[in-house]
Amino acid sequence: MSDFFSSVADYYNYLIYIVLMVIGLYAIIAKKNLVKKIVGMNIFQTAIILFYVSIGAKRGATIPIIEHGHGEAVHGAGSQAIKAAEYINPLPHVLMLTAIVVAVATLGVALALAIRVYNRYETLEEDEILAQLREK
Amino acid sequence: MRTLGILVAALTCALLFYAMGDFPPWADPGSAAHTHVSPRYIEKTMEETSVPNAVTAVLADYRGFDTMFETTVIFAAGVVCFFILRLPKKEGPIFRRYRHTLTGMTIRVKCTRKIPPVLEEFEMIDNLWAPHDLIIKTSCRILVPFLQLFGLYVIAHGHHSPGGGFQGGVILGASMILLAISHDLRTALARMGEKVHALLCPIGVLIYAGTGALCLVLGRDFLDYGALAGILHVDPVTARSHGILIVEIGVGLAVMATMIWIYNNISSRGEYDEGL
Amino acid sequence: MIWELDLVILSLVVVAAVGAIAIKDLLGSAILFGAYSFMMCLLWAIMGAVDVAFTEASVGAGVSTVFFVAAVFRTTRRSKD
Amino acid sequence: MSQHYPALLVTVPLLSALLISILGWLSRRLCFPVAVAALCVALFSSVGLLFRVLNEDVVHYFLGGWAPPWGIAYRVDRLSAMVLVVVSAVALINLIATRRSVEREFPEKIGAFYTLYVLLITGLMGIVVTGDAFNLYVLLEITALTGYGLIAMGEDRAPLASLNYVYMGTIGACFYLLGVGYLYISTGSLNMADISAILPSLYGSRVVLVAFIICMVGVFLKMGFFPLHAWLPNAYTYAPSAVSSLVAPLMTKVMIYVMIRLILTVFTPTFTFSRLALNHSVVWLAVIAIFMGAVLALGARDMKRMLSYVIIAEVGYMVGGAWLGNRAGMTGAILHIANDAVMTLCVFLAVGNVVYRTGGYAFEDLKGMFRKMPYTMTGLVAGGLSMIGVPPTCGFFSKWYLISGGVQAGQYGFVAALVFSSLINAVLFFRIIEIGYYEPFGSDHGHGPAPAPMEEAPLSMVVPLLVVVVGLVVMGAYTGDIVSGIIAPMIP
Repeated sequence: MSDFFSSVADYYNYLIYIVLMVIGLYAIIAKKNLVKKIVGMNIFQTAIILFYVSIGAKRGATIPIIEHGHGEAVHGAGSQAIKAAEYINPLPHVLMLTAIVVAVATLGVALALAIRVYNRYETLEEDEILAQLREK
Repeated sequence: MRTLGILVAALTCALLFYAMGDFPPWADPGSAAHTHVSPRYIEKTMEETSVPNAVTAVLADYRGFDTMFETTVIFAAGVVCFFILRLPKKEGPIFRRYRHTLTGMTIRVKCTRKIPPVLEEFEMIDNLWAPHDLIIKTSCRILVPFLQLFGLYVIAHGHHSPGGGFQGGVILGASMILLAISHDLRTALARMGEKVHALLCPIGVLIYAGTGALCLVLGRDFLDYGALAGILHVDPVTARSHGILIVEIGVGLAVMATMIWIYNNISSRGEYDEGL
Repeated sequence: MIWELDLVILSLVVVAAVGAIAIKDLLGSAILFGAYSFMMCLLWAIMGAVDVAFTEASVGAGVSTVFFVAAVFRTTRRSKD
Repeated sequence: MSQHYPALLVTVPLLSALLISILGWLSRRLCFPVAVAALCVALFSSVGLLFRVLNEDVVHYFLGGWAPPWGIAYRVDRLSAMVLVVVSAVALINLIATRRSVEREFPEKIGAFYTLYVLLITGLMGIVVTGDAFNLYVLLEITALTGYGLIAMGEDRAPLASLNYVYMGTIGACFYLLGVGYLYISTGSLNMADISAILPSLYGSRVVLVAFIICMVGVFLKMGFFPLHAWLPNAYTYAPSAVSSLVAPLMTKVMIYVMIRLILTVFTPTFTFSRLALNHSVVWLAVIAIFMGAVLALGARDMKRMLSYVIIAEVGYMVGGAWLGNRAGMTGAILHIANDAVMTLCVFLAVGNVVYRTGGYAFEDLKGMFRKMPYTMTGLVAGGLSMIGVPPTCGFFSKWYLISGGVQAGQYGFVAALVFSSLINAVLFFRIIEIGYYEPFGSDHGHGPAPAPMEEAPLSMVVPLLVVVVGLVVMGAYTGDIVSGIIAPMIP
């Protein structure tokens, strides 16, 4: 039992990301409201970003901005050696900047489409739209 | 649908839990993710690009190609929103309602597409007209220049502190959006028209891709900013640093313009007339 | 890292996510989504991802929420689920 | 110059998309020529690249001048060079063929349309050419976003179909991203070649296994593979005709390319076929996909929906062929990427011509079409024959490889599905021929067949169609060279 708790303590960040992802996935599939689905889609994307950021975390390290680094003063001289263990891994952060921007782009497009759909059918509920389509 | 949703969610959950057992422990400095590729970024960024913020260096230089396409994604989103929502300009006269603030009388004016000059004692009324709150209006107006200043700072200071083109661009865009929310869309459009932000958006990406193409023309690989050393009269490492700054400015412009573009299209349903 | 703080924010994230999905008012959903994004941003700042946190604060909690509110104003607040 | 071909492939379309977007606000007439020029350069450099690859085997290009595991590198081999030529050629032909209908459908937004069109091609080319797993995700999103926009501008129900596509496409892309994250956490690298060099020591890891499954699910969603195909028929049916003849041939095929790339380069066939016991179940899913696609196509009441279901069946062909796990099956799948792109383009262009003249694409609109639009109908019939798999056309050869692969692997269900689907395709296209040839135009049955006037689509639409028809036969004739020169060296 204590083994289980220690593994949960080790992995709780990963755990939360799975929970959030499942919430988002459920919302996309099961919710009938189009905007709710978009909210779910965003939660899903953010969960994946949380996963990547968790990969990037490193114990005993600081944020990835090199200290005492001011342009020309350091480069070339190579006076102090920079140790990779002192700084958090920047690569996942870079990837996630991209992912966040992609998420907001998708959000804009999805909302624009939702507005088009609303203009046409006067409702955002998927089942009501399908009922309207079936009538014709 | 609900059972399907639960089923899919449970399946995914089970699959991911199954894999979690083999993860390296959280935040373990010895795991593969921290030892294979990334140490070079941290150790060499000062030496190779002279940018202390490793994230900016990786974003705009080591993986600059990704970032170019990321900016393109934003640009594409702007164009798509315009393409889907923007309604063609209506022909013929439009009727606008005005209220005389002194007497409270409402008049209907027949006018063209162009918005007539604003007179002191007349107030335009929309279908969704609501009286604007003076406190909100004034405080937002005071806030806007500071926001823009901060946005510029964030773009320019991305080398040394968190920030860069994206964050700064979004803040700049948000300042215009704030103006559009606190006043109305017309006020914001009078400051920055549709054509301006629709053109700024590709121009921003063009600055990025053009820098890359310039490097290609100068005989190096695409986006190899070291090639700019000859033009900028600096050594190749500093040229990389300057190249990153140029690129970040492009990103900032594109992101700012796109955020405004998307907001204007969504909030006015493509009519570009009445805002929120 | 202070793990108590971390734990509180993690649970708040989940609460905000469930709330954004479950609430029947779309405007409320949009606002809760903003809160969710902001909690996420705090979480990432704690983990040392300052650039990502900055972006999420401006994009996720700021502009995304504004887009949602604008879209909800242009459509309807009513939602059946 | 020639060492920069890989960069030109992607950057020239990108720069011209930006230029078109600016020109859209200044001078609309210039948009189309710029787009044509951009795609011509892309086609030229991809052909150049193909010849280079045939000599040098693999071409690398380092973007930003950084060596692969740190920077992003392009890696072009025979497979990607072939797909590049197909993508750029299809895009160029479609661009020229649909000019008239685009001008009619989007008079106000030509600039935006061509911007999105060229951006979509940029994304597809980038996906094919890139050697970096994360870069592929970004490009995937570019193609997806532009695709959503283009599809949404179709007829009445298009926005809803496109919105469903947004949900499904986003889930697919996110699953792929998650899979890349799992690969990153276990290998620490994002470069495909580097990952595949590290992976063999990690084959036992559960993380790698789940990474593979998640990536595959994401790609299956994007290509509309059987249980995940729900978004596809509506999106392709309601899209504007100029868009469906672009998206239908290219999007699913490029996704299949991504799948084959993942199998061949990232996770090597040994892992896919021997460590995993999944290949039988995927082939069975493919069998169901083919049956379902064929039956649903039989029940469709208009041409575009029928063709969309045929595409689902074709996706089943290729996925099944790739997962058979032998050389013939993989050869058939790769060959079918090229052949299917060309024949789908052919039929969709023909349907586009019909829509341009009659305004509809229901079966009733085809009445008397052989008299009215003889060349267009020739194109439709030629494409149909190729889809059935009649010998001189290229469809026959890839189907032959697929069937022999199925026989070698002992998957007789797959063979049966292929034969069944060919029969159904025969029924479908002969029904079209019957309607078009024997049923008189209009409703005047009493007076015998009315002498309907010839009303062929404009020359700019017919000529590209006939070029594609010739291409069908030429590709069939050169199948042997394509297989021995391009595909065979690719399969280990």
